[in-house]
Amino acid sequence: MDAFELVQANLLSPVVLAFVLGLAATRLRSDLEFPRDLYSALAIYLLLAVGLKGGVSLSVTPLSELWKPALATLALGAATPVWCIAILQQLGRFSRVDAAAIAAHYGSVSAVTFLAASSYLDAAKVGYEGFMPALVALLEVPAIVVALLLARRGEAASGSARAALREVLTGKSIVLLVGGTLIGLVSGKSGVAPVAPLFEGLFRGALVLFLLEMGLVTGRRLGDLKRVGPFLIAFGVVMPLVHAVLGIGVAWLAGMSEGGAALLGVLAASASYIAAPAAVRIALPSANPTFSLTASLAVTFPFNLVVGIPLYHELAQRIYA
Amino acid sequence: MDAFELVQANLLSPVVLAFVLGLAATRLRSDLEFPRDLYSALAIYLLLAVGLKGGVSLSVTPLSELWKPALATLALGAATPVWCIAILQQLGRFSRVDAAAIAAHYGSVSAVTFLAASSYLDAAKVGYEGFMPALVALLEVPAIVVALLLARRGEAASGSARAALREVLTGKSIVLLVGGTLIGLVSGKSGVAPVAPLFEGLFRGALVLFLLEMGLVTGRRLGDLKRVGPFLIAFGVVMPLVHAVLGIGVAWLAGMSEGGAALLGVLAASASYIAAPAAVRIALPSANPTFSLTASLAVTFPFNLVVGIPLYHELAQRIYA
Amino acid sequence: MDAFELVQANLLSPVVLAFVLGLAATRLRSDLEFPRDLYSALAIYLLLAVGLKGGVSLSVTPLSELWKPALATLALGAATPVWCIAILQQLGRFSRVDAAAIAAHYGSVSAVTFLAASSYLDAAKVGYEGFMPALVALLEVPAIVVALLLARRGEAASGSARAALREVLTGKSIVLLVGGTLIGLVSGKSGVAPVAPLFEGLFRGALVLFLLEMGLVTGRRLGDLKRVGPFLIAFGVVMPLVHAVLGIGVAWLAGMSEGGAALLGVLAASASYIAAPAAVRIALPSANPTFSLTASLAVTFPFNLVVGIPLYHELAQRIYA
Amino acid sequence: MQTVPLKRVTIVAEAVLERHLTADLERLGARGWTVLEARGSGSRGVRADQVAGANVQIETLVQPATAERIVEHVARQYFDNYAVIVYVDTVEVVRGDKYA
Amino acid sequence: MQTVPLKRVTIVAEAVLERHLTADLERLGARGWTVLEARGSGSRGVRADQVAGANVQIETLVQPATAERIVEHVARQYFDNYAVIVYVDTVEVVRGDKYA
Amino acid sequence: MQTVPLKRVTIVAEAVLERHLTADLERLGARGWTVLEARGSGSRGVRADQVAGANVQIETLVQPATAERIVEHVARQYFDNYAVIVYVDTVEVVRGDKYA
Ligand SMILES: Nc1ncnc2c1ncn2[C@@H]1O[C@H](COP(=O)(O)O)[C@@H](O)[C@H]1O
Ligand SMILES: Nc1ncnc2c1ncn2[C@@H]1O[C@H](COP(=O)(O)O)[C@@H](O)[C@H]1O
Ligand SMILES: Nc1ncnc2c1ncn2[C@@H]1O[C@H](COP(=O)(O)O)[C@@H](O)[C@H]1O
Ligand code: NA
Ligand code: NA
Ligand code: NA
Repeated sequence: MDAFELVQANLLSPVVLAFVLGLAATRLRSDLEFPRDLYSALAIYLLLAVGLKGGVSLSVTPLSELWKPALATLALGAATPVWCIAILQQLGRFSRVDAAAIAAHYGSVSAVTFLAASSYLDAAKVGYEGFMPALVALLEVPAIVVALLLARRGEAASGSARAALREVLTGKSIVLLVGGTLIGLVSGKSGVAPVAPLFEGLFRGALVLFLLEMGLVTGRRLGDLKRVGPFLIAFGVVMPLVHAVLGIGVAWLAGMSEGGAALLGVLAASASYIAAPAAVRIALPSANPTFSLTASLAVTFPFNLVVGIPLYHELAQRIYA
Repeated sequence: MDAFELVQANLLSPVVLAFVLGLAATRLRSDLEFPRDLYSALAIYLLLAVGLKGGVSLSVTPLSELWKPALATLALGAATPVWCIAILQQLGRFSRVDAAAIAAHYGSVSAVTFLAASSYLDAAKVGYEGFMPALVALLEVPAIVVALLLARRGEAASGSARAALREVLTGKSIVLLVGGTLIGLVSGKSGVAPVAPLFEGLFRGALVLFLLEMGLVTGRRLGDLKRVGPFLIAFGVVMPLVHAVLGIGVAWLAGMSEGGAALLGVLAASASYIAAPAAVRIALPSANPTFSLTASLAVTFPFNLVVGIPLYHELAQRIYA
Repeated sequence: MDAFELVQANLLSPVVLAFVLGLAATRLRSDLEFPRDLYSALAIYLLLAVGLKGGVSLSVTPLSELWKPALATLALGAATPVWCIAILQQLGRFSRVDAAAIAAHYGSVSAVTFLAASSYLDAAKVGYEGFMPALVALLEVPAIVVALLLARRGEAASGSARAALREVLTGKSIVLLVGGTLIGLVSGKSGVAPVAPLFEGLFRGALVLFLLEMGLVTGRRLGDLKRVGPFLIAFGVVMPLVHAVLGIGVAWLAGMSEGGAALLGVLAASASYIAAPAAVRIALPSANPTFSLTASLAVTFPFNLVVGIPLYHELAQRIYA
Repeated sequence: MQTVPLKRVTIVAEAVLERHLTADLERLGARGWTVLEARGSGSRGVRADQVAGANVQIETLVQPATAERIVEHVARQYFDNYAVIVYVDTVEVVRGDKYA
Repeated sequence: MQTVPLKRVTIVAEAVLERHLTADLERLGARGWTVLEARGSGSRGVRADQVAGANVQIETLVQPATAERIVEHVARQYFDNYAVIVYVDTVEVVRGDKYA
Repeated sequence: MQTVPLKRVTIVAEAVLERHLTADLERLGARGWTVLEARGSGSRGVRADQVAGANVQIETLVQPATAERIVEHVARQYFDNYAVIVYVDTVEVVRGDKYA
């Protein structure tokens, strides 16, 4: 299969089609709306489920296999904002604060993109390290912290950095991911078995519902595209490609499997739209959220979902071949 | 089994009993209430699930098998309002606008009644055309359009018919039914398999919850029965019988199976209480919603659920015997 | 295994760990919150599911096996408030109204504690009477009624006792438990089978989610502990032990199995925080809900969940040995 | 457009009281009310819902005399024992005859 | 702090009207609005939602002339056929230039 | 029934600010508040919630001086960068001593 066929095959999965349906519904100005509590409920479920899965897998992973990928992931997260800020300030003419805000989003991760990618690999019967969900948690935080620190060297940064760090670390996505991981780690495979019908069996179906809502939310954001300008749109497509290659390379150096490399590529390529926005909003109040959110939600997320995931997998295969 | 035994057997299914429990709870003035978002979540789930199921089945249905039932369904939907309006105006002494509003409800369909019926047939191990859910979508719209057009020939109709048509076609029930159908059609059986534990496995259980809520809603409406008068109550029982016979006959002409005929009978007999009320409220604001909603929700829905479904199946068996 | 090992093993189950995660999240001042409607939806689901399960089992239980445990349960519920009030008034120096309010909570039951316990026994492969969920419903009401009547003999009781009784009997937990039981009883095992994937398969997983929320709620209540004083905290730990022994003894007298005795012990030990608070709030408005709710939710519930359940099972084993 | 001044009585109360309060309103002569779900914090903070802070905010438009009756009733009946506040302001309503 | 008086128009309506009403507000010159989910009971009680009593409460801060226009429009357009109430009061707003 | 006039300060803000705002209220002397979930549209419209338009409407009854302080604080702290509005009106409260 060439890249186009891969994209096509990916496009025909219910997960991606549900996203497209959500987009279409907003375009048709349908009154279809997700109840707010359903959105929150699905988010709680998905984050806890992915944590549990990772935790169970960690419970049978020797520490010796884990430390290299973990360190590599942390390093990647901490480094990404540096060049993102530089590019956005120098080439994109963004203020330091706006550049830092956007960099925090692109250095952090989108758990939903990760879920869609692992769902894609599962369907393609490609194996990967069971501890990948733990890496999601590891990659989520450092970029946000680094970006906020870099912004503070600039003038316009107000608000407390410590408060923002608190906000990220105790934010619901980290608490559920890390909490789920610990529960899975402690109770192990047999302990989790009785709850597997909910947390494993329904996982992909719940993802379909969640992506339907993501499509609705993204659709409502599409109008903001003209406000962010061509540079940021290009940034939202090009940087994921660069980051994916980096992620795959780092995974390769850390001795991970091909599937794990594809997933780390996806993680690096993805941009946060849950943890980062909330933290940045508090720590960098003068940053314009329209820039960062529209780029990550209306450009990078759909790009990764439809084109990126199969592409990065293909890239991983070539690099590993 | 004679009709009475059939009704009795149907009455003992959890789906119908949950409805009765909801009714009973309102009679007891229990504080049991469904959170609003749970209601919306279940509706989204059920409509998407039934669409997916139909779509998968459509993906293996040759077009040649489909066009006759589809045309027959469309014709049935377009014709029903004509006699309904005549009867309601002439015999029932309703104003043209009220008659048209009620006719829109009775020409359209109740997806939940359809779900309960297919659940009934599944339990009775009666097969039917897999594309039936697609017919639900086809039957939902035309009656509403025709009824609105007929009302506009009368004096009191204000509001824009085009806006109302938009409202129906982009309404959430159509978007989810059609969207689900397209997703199922495009991804096919193997594509839908990973999401089947959610969308198939839990279907009947979710229907039980939904019918519990329907019972609560209906129970709260029972007080309105005295406001609608004996004619409309009789209409709400007799017309479903007439429409069921018509539906079964049309299915027979279109060469459908016995199970499919029973289901088309149920569809024809059912009255809308989601799509039609919203559209009619906008297009025919001077119509009194107490008439149409109470008749379809508090008379026809319970009648079909408890008595109608087994009866129409029995009818189909006789006609096909 | 000694008691400590039992507690440890229990502590490592996802159900208990989820509760701990919820507690931890509030301690960390995380923004993790359960949407209100998810809480209500899970409560509806769990109560209906446990009712269904009990009903199916009742449908194959001869009445001769049932009446003794049922009577014993009723007697236990009616008697418990008597000594609770005496202890709270005499030793605890609580006003009669406050004593009665607390006694109503401790005489009634916590359905969630029951669920966690049956989940524990299932995991430990310990059998118990299938009709146990019916006993939950039986034990929920009498203590509340008796406590309210006893309070009325005191001066400060205002509000109508009949209204309160209505409130308990038509309260959502009773309606769902009894309604579910009746549905299960009437439709039987084969009737319930199609809805089992939802109501049985997902049960334990849903319990994990619910206990996460219980942890959040309890965590927010911990601050009230200093307001209730050391006596009530001790009461909240000691009375469950006493009641557990009584429950096990009564079960033994009624000829129940070891597993059933452990569960009746858990039921007796548990304190209500759904039905009782609502009823007491209306019937004994001058009672301070901080006392009763904090004791039952922030002391007795966690104690039973973590320490009590394995302990009472151990006790039952010893008594039955 | 012709409007008439009416009193809007706002009651914030723990959720368990909703049915009781609306029954009271009906009895005291209010012809309608609107209920909003709320959460909150106050000087008392005691409530029976284990979902901490679940409140309702009930708003009813009534004639001044009815407002007076409602405020007095709520104060007498609920203030001592429940987490409840009640307050009144004046709004301009079209078709004032709709409200008692 | 310097404040200016503005009108707050409150509309309580059956939920099916939400989109129509906010479109009307925009057209009539409101620069913003806030929507609260509500339930309620009134003299009419008829509504199209099968979830009984599902209402929205829409609040918009506007200049007096705009308020007048909105009230008149809502009364003319919706009063005859829908479960709708509308009323107005005065509030003190900071940065009044933000509101039309 | 004896009532006293108090100020009701209403703040509509993007949901991410809720905890910050209620902490501010507490610090500035409010003895209670009520939070309603809302959605809305305004001249700014920027917000961090990906669930578009998720707002909270926070209402607090306070003495005039406290109201002044709250309005000033909200304006200074949040107006430049956040989707926030704040306004004040007067309501009649029973047992005014309950409110600071
Ligand atoms: N000063 C206040 N301003 C606004 N709402 C309040 C105030 N005080 C109390 N409330 C509301 O009224 C409820 C009960 O108040 P309390 O009886 O003081 O606990 C609280 O949960 C709040 O929702
Ligand atoms: N007197 C009132 N006070 C407060 N809200 C009211 C009042 N009358 C009606 N409403 C609200 O307006 C909606 C429609 O009222 P109606 O058209 O009278 O049925 C009701 O569902 C209530 O939410
Ligand atoms: N004129 C208005 N009337 C009522 N609510 C408003 C108005 N303007 C803004 N809002 C509310 O305040 C929020 C923030 O406004 P803004 O900062 O203008 O985007 C909006 O989402 C609305 O909920
Ligand atoms: Na990234
Ligand atoms: Na029909
Ligand atoms: Na007990």
